[in-house]
Amino acid sequence: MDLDQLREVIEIFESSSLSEMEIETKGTRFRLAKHKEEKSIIPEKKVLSPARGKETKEPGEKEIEERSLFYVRSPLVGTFYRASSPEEEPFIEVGDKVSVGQTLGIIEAMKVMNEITSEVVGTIKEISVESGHPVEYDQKLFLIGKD
Amino acid sequence: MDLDQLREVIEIFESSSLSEMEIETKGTRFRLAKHKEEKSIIPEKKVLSPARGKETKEPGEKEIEERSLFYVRSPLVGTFYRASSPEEEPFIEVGDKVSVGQTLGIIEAMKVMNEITSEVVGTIKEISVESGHPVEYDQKLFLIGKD
Amino acid sequence: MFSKILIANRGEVALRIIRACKELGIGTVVVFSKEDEHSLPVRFADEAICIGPREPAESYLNVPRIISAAEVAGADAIHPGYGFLAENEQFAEVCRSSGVAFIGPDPEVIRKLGNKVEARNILAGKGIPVIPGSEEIVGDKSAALKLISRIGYPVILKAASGGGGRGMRIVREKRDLNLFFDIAQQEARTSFGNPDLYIEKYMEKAKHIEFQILADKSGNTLHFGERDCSIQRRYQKLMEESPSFVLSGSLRKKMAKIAVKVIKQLNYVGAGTVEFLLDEKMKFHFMEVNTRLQVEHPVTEMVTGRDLVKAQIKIAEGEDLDYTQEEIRIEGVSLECRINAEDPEKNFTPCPGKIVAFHLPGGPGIRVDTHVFSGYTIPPFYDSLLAKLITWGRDREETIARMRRALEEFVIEGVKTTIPFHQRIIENEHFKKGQFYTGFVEEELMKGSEI
Amino acid sequence: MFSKILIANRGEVALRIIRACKELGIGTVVVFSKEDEHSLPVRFADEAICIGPREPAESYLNVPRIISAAEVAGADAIHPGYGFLAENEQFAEVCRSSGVAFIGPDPEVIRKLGNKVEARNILAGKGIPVIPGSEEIVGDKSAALKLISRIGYPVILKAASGGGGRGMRIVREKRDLNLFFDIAQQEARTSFGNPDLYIEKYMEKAKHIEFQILADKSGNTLHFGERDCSIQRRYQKLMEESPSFVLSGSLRKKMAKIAVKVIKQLNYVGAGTVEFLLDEKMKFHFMEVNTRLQVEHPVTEMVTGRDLVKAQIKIAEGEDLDYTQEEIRIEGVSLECRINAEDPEKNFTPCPGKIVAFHLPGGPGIRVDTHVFSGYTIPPFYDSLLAKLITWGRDREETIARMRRALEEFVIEGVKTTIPFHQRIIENEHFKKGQFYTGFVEEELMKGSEI
Repeated sequence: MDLDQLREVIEIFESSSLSEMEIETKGTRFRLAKHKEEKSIIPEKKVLSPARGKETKEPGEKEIEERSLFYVRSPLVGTFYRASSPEEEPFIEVGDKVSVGQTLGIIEAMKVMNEITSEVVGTIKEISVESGHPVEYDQKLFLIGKD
Repeated sequence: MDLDQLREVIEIFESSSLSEMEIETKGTRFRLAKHKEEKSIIPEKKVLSPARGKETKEPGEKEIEERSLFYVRSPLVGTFYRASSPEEEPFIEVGDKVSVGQTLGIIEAMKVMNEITSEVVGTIKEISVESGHPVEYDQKLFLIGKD
Repeated sequence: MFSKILIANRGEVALRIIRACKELGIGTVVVFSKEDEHSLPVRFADEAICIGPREPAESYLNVPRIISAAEVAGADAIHPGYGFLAENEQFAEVCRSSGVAFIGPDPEVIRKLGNKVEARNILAGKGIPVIPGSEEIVGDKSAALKLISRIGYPVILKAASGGGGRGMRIVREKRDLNLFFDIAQQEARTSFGNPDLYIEKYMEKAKHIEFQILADKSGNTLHFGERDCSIQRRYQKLMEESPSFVLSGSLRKKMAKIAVKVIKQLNYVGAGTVEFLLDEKMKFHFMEVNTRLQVEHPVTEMVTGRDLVKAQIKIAEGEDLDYTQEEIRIEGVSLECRINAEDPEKNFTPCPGKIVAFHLPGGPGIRVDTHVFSGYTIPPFYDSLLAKLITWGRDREETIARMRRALEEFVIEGVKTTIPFHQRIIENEHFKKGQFYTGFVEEELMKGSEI
Repeated sequence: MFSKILIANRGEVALRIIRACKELGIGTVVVFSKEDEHSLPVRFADEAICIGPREPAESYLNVPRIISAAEVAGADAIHPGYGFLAENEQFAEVCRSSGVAFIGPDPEVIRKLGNKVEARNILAGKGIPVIPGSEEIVGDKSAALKLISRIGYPVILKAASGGGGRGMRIVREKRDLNLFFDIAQQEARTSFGNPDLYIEKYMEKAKHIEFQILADKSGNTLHFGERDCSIQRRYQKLMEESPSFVLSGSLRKKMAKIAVKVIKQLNYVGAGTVEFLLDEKMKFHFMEVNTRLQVEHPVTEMVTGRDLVKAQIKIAEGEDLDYTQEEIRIEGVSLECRINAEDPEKNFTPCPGKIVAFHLPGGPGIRVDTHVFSGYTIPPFYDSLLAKLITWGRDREETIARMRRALEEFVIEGVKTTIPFHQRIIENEHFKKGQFYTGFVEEELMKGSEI
C-alpha cells in the first residue's frame, strides 16, 4: 500500500468542503468521512432582515472566489442604487466589462452617496441586489469574473 | 498482516481531522473511526449516597459477568449484615465454596431480615459491602466465580 | 428543625423540594428508580438512594422500600411531592409508625378527604355549599336514575376514590347513562382499585376555582388567594392563573371564608387546596380538598411572594405561621403553562425521547420549574410534564404578553411539546377576556380542529 | 407609539430590550458586528442588520452606520442600552437631527452630566451635598497639592470625562501623588480622549448607594428606591442589592429627596441613576448621575415589580408616568451577581471561549438575564459579562439563601467564571451583616489571598 498516496488523498479531502469521499481504483478502496459540527441549540431566525435574506452561501464558494470569481461586497449599511438617478441608465449590466476604479453602483447612507467601484478587471457575472433595496455590511453586491 | 503498516496508517489517521476512514487493498480492509464522547451538561454528584459511593463499573465488566463471574446484587434497600448477629461468625468468607440457595448475608429493611442466597454454585471472589453498611437497590454485594 | 428530608418523588417536584430544603439548610436524600439514575434531582440532592426498577409499583409507589431508605439514610421527614404516594393514607400511617414525619396532613384527614362521598357528606352537614348529588355510592343504573330524577340532567359520574379525570363521564341523557356507567365503573376499578361511583350535578360552563390554604398545628388557618384552573383537557389542568380574572372582591372573600372553614372543620394541618366549581350565575359549590402540594402552586407563590414548600416544611416541623391574613397581599397576576412532552396535533399523545436542545426563556417576570436539561431522555414510564413556565406581571395583560414572548424564546428540540397549544390559547379572544370554563378547550377551542 | 425600535447594542442588554419591545408589541431591529452574527439578540430580534466588522469603532461605536441602519430599517427610535454609545451626547444629537427618537435624556443633559466637574459645580450651587473637591480641572501636581492642603489626604484622582474606574487613583500621601498623577492623566487620555483630571476627597469605608429615577416629559419625577453597589473590584461593580441593608427609613427618604431634586434641577427626562457615597458616619455625598439604563437595574425591578425598560420606552414615546410615588412599594430584597467569563484565581483575567455546557438555575425567586447558550463562543472583543443572576426573597436572609443554591445549580463549562468568587462573598460574615464598602473586596476579602 502506498502510504504517501494515502497522505495525499487525506490532504485533498481535508482541504475540501466534502463530508464523505469514496475512491475505488485498481483494487484499492478508500472511504473517508468528516462528521458535522454539533447543531446550535438556538433555532434559525424566522424573520431575516431584508438585506440578510438575500445572502445564501453556496458550497465551494470560497474556492471559486479565490480562483477566478470575485464578489464585490458592501462596505457599509445603506440603500443600494444601480444608477445615479431614477432617470439615468444603470452604471453597469450583466456581461459588461469593467476596469479597476470603475463605478458599479451607489450606496446611500445618511443622505450621502457612496460610490462602489471595482477593484478588479473583469466581466460582471451577476448583480445580487435590486436597485433601491437596503443592503447591510459585507453583503454581496456584484459577482465579477476576473480576466 | 503488516503491523508496521497498520501503525503508520493509524498514525496518519490520528493526525488528520477525519472521523472515519476505510481502506481496502489487496485483501486487507482497514476501518478506523474516532468517536467523540458525549458529555453530560450536569456535573457529577458531589456527594454520593453512602451506598452508591461503592459502585464503580469497570470496563468489560459486563462480559466478565456473563462468562464465569457472577455478581449477587441487592434486591432491596436496607442494611447489610454478614452474620445473623454480631456475635456469630459471618455466613461466608472470600474463598468459600457456595451452593445454590445458600445464605450469603442478610439485609435488614424495616426491622425485617431478608436473607440473600446464592443463585449459582461457585466460589466467593469478593465481598463488596462491609457488614452493617447501608445498601441500595441493585447494589453489588458479592462476586462469585461460577464452577 | 429537620436535619434531613427524604424526597419520595421524581422530576420537577423533587427538584422543587430539594431547592426549598437547600434554602432552609436542611439535608436532602432523594429516592429514585433505576430509570432515573441520571436525573437532575439525583445529581442535586445531597444523597440519592436507588430503591427499585423503573416500574412505579417497585419504586416510587413502594412504601416499604421508601421507608427503608429513610431509615438507612437517617431522614427525619419525608416529603411526598404530588402524585405517587402524596395522598396515600397508608403511607402517611407507616411514616408515623416508623417515627418519620410525613410532610402533609394526618392519615385520618387524608382518608376522610380521599373518600369523596364521605367528604361531601361531612361538609354538607356543616353548612358548606356542596354540589347537588349522591349522598352515598351509586351501585347501579337504577339507583343512578333515581338520583337523576331528583337533581336532573346533566350529571357527572365520578369515582369515589378518584382524581385526575379517570372514571369520570358526563351524562346528558338516559342513553349516556347506559353507555357510560359500566365503563366508568371499570375505569374506577382499574385506576383506583375501587369501582365505586357517585353522581354529581354537572355544571355547564363552570370555572374551576381553588383556594390555597396553609394551617399550622395551633390552628392558624390562612388562605393565599385563589387559582383559576379552568383551562383543562379531559379534566387535566393545562394552564392556571392567580388571581382569577372574574372574581369580584366580595365573592373572593366569601369563597375564601368557606375554604378556610372547610379546613378548620377537618382539623387539617399543612398545605391544602379547597376546590370549587363556580357556575355561570357566579354561584360556587365545594368540590373537594386536595391534601398535597399542587402542581400549580407557583402561581400563588408569584402573587404572594411566599414560598409554599418552605412553609409546608416549617409547619411539619411544628412551627407556627408568623403572619396574619392581612399580611398576605396578592400583587399582580401570574400564569402557568404546563409544558408536556405531548403532540398536540396528535391528540396529545405522549412523546418520550431524548432532548437534544433545551434553551430557557429569561428576563423579568419569568420562572421555570423543570428537571429537564439538554441531553436528558424523558422516560416513557412516568408522566409527560417537561417544564412549568410561569410568568408574572403587574396586570393580566403584562402577564400574558410575557407568556407570549417566553413561549417564543423557549427552545425544546427532540420531542414534541404542548408549546404550540399554549400559544394558541393565549391568542384566543375568549381567553384574553377571561371567558373560559372547564369545557372550554374541548367544546370551543378544539371544535373542528386538529388541536 | 413607536412601531420599530433599533437596538444599538449587543449581549444581554440587547436581549433585555428585545424582550421589553416584544411585550409592548413593538418591532425590533438589532444591529450587529460580523462577530455577533450567531448571537441570541440577532436570532430573537424581528430583524438584524450587520453594520461592520468586529472592531467596536467600526460597528457598535460607529454613529453613521447605526443611523444608516435605522434609516434603512425604518426604525423610529433607538435604544442604546448601556456602554458603547449610551452616554454619548453626539450620538443623541445625531439621532435627533435624523428624526429618530433617542431613548435617553436630551443631548444637552448628557453633555452637562458627562463633564463630572461641571455637574458637581452646577449641583453644589443648588444645595446638593457634593464631595469636597476641585471646582475646576486640576492641571498639574502643584495645583493638586494646593487643593489637598485645603481638603486633606486621602484624595482620589478622577478623569473629568471618565467612568468605569479608568483614570482613577487613590492618593494617601504626597508620594502617591508623584507616583500616580501622570499615570492617571495618561489613562484618562487613552480611555476618554481627554487627559483632564479632577480631585475629590476620598471617603474611607464608604458605601456606593444609588437611586433609580424615572422622569417623564411633564416633569413627574419618581424614585424606585436605592441600590447598594459597594461590592466592587477596581471600581467595577460585581454585586448589587436593593434595598440597602444599612439605610434607615428616614435616611432613605432624605437621600431619595435629594436624588429627585438633582434630576428635577436638570430638567432630565427618562431613566437615570443618582449616585452617592455614604460615609462611615452615615453622611451622604452626591457623586454623579448616570444617564442610561444600569447593568444592575433588575434588582430594582424585582423589589418594585416595575419593568424599567418598558417604562423608559413609554417615556420616550411621550407617555406620562401614570402612578404616584406612594404607589411604588419596595417589597422584599433582591441581589444580583454579575457572572463574568473571568478567572478569579488569576486576577480576574478575561476568559473568552466556547461554552460547552450551560444549565440555568430555576425555581422560585430566580431571574437570569443572559445572552449565552450552550455552544456559544464568547468573543474576546467585547466585555466579559456572561449572565446576571438575580434572586429575590422576602428578606435578605432568604435572598442570600436562594443565591447560594442558585450559584450551586448554575453550570457553565468551557470557560472560567466568577461564580466561585460570588460564592465566597455570600459566605463572608461581614457581607452577611451588611458591613461592606467600596474597598471591601480588595482591602478585606482579597487580603493575603489568591482571589
